Amino acid sequence: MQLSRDDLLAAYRTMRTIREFESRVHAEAQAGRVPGSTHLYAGQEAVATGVCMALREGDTIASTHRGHGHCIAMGLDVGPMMAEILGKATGTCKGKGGSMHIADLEKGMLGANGIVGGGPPLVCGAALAAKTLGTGAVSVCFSGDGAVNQGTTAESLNLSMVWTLPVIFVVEDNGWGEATSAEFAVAGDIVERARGYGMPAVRVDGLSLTEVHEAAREAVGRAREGGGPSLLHVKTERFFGHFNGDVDTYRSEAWKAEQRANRDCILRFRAMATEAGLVAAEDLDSIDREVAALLDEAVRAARAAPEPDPARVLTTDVYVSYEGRL
Amino acid sequence: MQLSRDDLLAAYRTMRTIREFESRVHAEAQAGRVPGSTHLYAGQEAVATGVCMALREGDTIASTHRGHGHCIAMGLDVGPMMAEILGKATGTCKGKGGSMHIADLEKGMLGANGIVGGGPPLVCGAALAAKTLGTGAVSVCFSGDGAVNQGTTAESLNLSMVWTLPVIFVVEDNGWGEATSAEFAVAGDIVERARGYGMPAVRVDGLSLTEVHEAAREAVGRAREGGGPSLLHVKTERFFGHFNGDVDTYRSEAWKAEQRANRDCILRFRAMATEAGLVAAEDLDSIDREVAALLDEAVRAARAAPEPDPARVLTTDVYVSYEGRL
Amino acid sequence: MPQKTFRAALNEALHQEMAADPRVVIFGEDITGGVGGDGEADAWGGAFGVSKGLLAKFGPERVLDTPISESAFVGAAAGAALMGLRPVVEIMFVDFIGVCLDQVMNQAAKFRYMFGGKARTPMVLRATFGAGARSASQHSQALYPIFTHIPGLKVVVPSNPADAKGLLIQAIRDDDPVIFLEHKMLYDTVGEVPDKPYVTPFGEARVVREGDDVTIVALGRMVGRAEEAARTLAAEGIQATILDPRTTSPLDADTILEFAEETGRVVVVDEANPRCGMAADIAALVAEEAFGALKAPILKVTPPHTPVPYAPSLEDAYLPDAARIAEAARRAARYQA
Amino acid sequence: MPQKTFRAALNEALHQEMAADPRVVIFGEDITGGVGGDGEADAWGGAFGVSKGLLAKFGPERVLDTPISESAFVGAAAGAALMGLRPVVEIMFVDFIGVCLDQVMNQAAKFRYMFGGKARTPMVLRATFGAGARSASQHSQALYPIFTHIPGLKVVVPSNPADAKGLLIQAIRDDDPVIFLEHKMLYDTVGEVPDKPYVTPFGEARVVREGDDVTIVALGRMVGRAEEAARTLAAEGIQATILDPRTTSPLDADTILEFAEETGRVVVVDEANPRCGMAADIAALVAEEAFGALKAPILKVTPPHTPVPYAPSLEDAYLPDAARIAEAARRAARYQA
Ligand SMILES: Cc1ncc(C[n+]2csc(CCOP(=O)(O)OP(=O)(O)O)c2C)c(N)n1
Ligand SMILES: Cc1ncc(C[n+]2csc(CCOP(=O)(O)OP(=O)(O)O)c2C)c(N)n1
Ligand SMILES: [Mg+2]
Ligand SMILES: [Mg+2]
Repeated sequence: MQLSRDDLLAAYRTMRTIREFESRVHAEAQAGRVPGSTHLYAGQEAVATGVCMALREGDTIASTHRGHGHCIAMGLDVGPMMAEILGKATGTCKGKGGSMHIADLEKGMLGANGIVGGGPPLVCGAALAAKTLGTGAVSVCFSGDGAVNQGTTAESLNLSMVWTLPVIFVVEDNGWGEATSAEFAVAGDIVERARGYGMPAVRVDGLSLTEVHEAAREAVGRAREGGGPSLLHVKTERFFGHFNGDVDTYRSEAWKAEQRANRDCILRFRAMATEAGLVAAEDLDSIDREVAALLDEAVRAARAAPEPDPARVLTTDVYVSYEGRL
Repeated sequence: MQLSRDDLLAAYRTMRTIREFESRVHAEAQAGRVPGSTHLYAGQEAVATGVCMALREGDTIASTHRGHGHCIAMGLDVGPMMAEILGKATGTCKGKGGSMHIADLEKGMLGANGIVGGGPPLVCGAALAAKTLGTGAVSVCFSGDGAVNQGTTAESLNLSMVWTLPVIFVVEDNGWGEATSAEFAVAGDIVERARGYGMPAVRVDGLSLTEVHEAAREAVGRAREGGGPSLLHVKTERFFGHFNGDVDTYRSEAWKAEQRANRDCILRFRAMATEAGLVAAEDLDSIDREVAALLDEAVRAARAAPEPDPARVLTTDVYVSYEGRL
Repeated sequence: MPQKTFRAALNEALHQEMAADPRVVIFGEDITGGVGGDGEADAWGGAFGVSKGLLAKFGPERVLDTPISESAFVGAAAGAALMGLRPVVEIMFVDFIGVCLDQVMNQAAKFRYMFGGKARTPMVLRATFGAGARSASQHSQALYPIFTHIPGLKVVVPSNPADAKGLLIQAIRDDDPVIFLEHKMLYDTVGEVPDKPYVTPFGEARVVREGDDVTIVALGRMVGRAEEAARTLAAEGIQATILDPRTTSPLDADTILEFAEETGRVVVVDEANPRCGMAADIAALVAEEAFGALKAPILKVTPPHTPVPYAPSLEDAYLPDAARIAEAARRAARYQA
Repeated sequence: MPQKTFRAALNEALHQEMAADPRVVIFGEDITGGVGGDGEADAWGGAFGVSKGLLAKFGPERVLDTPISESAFVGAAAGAALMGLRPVVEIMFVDFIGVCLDQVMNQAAKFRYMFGGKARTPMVLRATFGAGARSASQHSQALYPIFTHIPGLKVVVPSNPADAKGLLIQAIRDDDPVIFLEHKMLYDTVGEVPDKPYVTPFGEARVVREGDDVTIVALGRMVGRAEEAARTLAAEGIQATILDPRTTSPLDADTILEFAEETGRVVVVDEANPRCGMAADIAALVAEEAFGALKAPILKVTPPHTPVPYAPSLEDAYLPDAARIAEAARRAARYQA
């Protein structure tokens, strides 16, 4: 199914927003304004964008430590996100969570997650809720090539098959789990692993927004109709080091330069969409400007926002109710 | 490779010893003399026997809650085993472990294990030790069809491939994990799961001692030569309920009768070996009598043995050394 | 009032709450049992029979068997709770928490705080615990100190059938993640249990008996043993108060402190291992906040710092019994500065 | 004596023990880093650089990277230890214990007991712990109370570079499973560290300073904060003893009780959460065994019963600091019955 011009523009806006968000976070971190660690999604934009375009209201996702892109693709506001990362009271999580725990349940975003492999069980539950309550919703688990070796992933593949859950496992294979390559750490083949559970699984080019979207659309459709889970093994690229403090010396400078030049999903999208005459370069340029302005404001507001007041909020939000001491 | 007559007689003796041991444990349990739970191995004898015949001194195995058969196949003495199950001071573990924790490291038996999926990581370590120390030993992990859904199994399949470890995963598929059938709980195919990790894997008829042995011999040989891990998916039969208190109503009486009549690995072995003229029925019968006598004595001694004395041993064996209070 | 077993009380609570609220679902290994066989359906109704009969009433959409994958299905409970269900998930023995602690400790327990108060995770994790069944080291632990240590969890340890029912109903209706621990040696104990649904609030200790000479705080199966000890002591002229906190988190500090101050002598009995355990937790509370009223050392009665042994002779010696409790209470009551 | 960082002291201990004993192997995620890339080998040397340089010295057979599979490789350490290696295994953050606790709690810790004394499991599990790095709820926990609770484990929490080295060497030479916890905020702290290998024994508290008015027991990073508090107090005329237990299991009860009796006033400072934590554990010990000498309530200084927050303002308030410690010590020292 061909994406409409509006779809393409919306997809581009999402990808561009993620890229711009991450470059601003990177700059804030370099300037010492990010208190904790962040893991940047730059390079992988087509994955979150292509997948989440296939979702509708009520659908849910579980994310990872590298969650900003998933948040933005699910429609979270970049202002509070930036404030959260800067540890401010106006943040998405009031400054309590930080980069690795941004969540917005109302938007179906069940949280970034600091535990590798933390998400797969959660989507099984979200999908079970959808099934039990008959909402017709599906749940998507984003996780990395590193996370496929965590036992929770294997257990969840099996459980989702046994319970015929409306789940889509999206494995974003950026080739690295921290400083360890997937080539070393992942024995066999991720698609074959899923098929070992009898699960439909395909390999997808994560540099192609349309290919990602098409694969996601098919898997989401199957899940929504009661056809059970699927897995997408998406090859993608991580542009920055693993986290903001990673000097990333395990990949050569030449390799990284080549990656940026030739394996940038946003450049590919621009080329594809403009060369095919689907959208005009100026339209994309104007989106770029709008996104830059949006992020200017997000950063400005986040920097200006107050820190949370411990006297007021240190011990709130632990429980809904608690007849004991905190 | 054809098994010699001596091998066949030894195999038969092992299988018969296991069967007899389990029927004695069953009787002791029925009579209220087994303090805790036991999980009987009856019906699966060809698996432990066929696999462990392929091992040599220095090789190791990890076992499960259903461990008596593995212990006997590794050469543990039935006397102390029976005493252990009866909770006596003369037991293999001085009465501290019970049925689910019988171990004998000197015989390469790393322990029965009360945790489903507890064993797979342990064999990775035993195999790593063999590899690092250059002993040429291999390590076998026995586990059930239920255990394949535990995350530790998946992680260990991958780790053993990544580290090229001399490990053999033997999945004893008796069709049930407690009262839940493998048909329900195991999505996909166990052999395909292993292949998803790039691991050699075969399906094996667990009612055939020779087929089990042949498959094990091949896998052990490959492991010993540095060829890395393998998985054997062995179809077998559990004759008793899951544990001594299980009324086993989820399988019909007709089904169980048919199982005992037609799917008994010991009966099959007798038929195969005698019909092919490899051994004489009388030889087998005399083994039966010797085994019965052995077990008579084991039960007698175990019943007569003293309970462990708490004043002396309750707090020993926690640590090798401890400058603190127990 | 009708007499019911601890098991029946729990079963009734599950039936009533599932009937009352369609969002309540239950799952775990063999929670029905028999799936895929040609024999009886719901053959087990849970390894200890607590969920028996739910399948027939509420169907396989709300009563689900699982593979042996505790991380996946306990995490699924957390995810389902976030999205509007009220799952009651069972791990057969609390000892198995080792394979799935992350989903409890880092996920369910922390969602609300990490997400700035936006999440509710109304799940109940049920598990059996405790020694006495000759189940050896990996099937006999108490482990509630671990859960009690973790902020974001509530932890329930009922000691009798009536509390079991009321506390389980409260757990299911509660909007926070609750660890609900059932002592396997209590399942067959009998007590008065009202038929109707009712809640027993969290964080309210039960005053089991009152006496002026010494305050004994005990949990779970140890409550009964403390009562036994108190009868012995009474015959000797020592009157003991017994408090059963019922929930270790929240803990009813006020009631404990009140009676600690009244008697000035405190004994804490706990089946968990001693180091960083509940006995230490309660003793430390008293030592900080009721110090001025104390007339004697705060004594702890616990198992030793060892795993649970298998042999009956050893396991019996491992567990605190009425004699040891009475002896500690005597020492506390008679202590002279 | 040479000055070294906490990190360098640990690195030196690993180098020396690996050189001394071919059975010592080390593994974990990114323990070298760079496997499979076209850049630098041993690029990370562990997420915090503690294992840097081991690969070049001891080769990939003894210095192994792993997939992200903590259960498998922590369990592998246990299995390897049973079979004659002395593995040092790293889980980057102790918070990750949730995905692999079983292999520690039910396997490594219990082998010896369950097997009737036949097993030795000489493994070391290294992990970072602690708050202060703005790492939020899932990367900042202390969690040693959980390990301390479990019989069969030894638990080490060094507070300074010299102890870090001596305790790590002891851990590697020790025949029992050891949990070795490194506070991530201490890696860059500097202290005198002898060049030669040496062991710091387990179960021997360090007397950091002596003073007659109050005894402060503190662990890990809290030792430095207690020292800061003691300086403030000294200026006010209150002289504090500071004890650093160094290992929580075994715990040097004798030294703690000795000083508790001497001063009669005790404050316990702990970075772990308060419920069933180390502060409670130590306070309960004192309340039972030094009661007769106590002149004041035993005060605990800990974080609140909440997860670790992200924002610096909140995290700073979460952690006990010198001011809170000093205030507690003042209260204890001045308390009049
Ligand atoms: C259980 C657990 N183990 C280890 C880590 C440390 N860690 C954080 S991210 C990461 C790598 C994850 O790799 P991958 O899944 O490929 O995701 P990517 O970083 O490439 O997006 C590791 C090892 C963790 N957070 N949780
Ligand atoms: C982690 C864990 N979960 C659950 C159990 C309870 N349990 C004991 S045996 C068993 C079934 C195991 O099935 P399988 O692996 O097929 O072995 P079998 O009993 O058939 O030999 C279960 C669920 C356990 N011991 N450990
Ligand atoms: Mg990756
Ligand atoms: Mg089975």
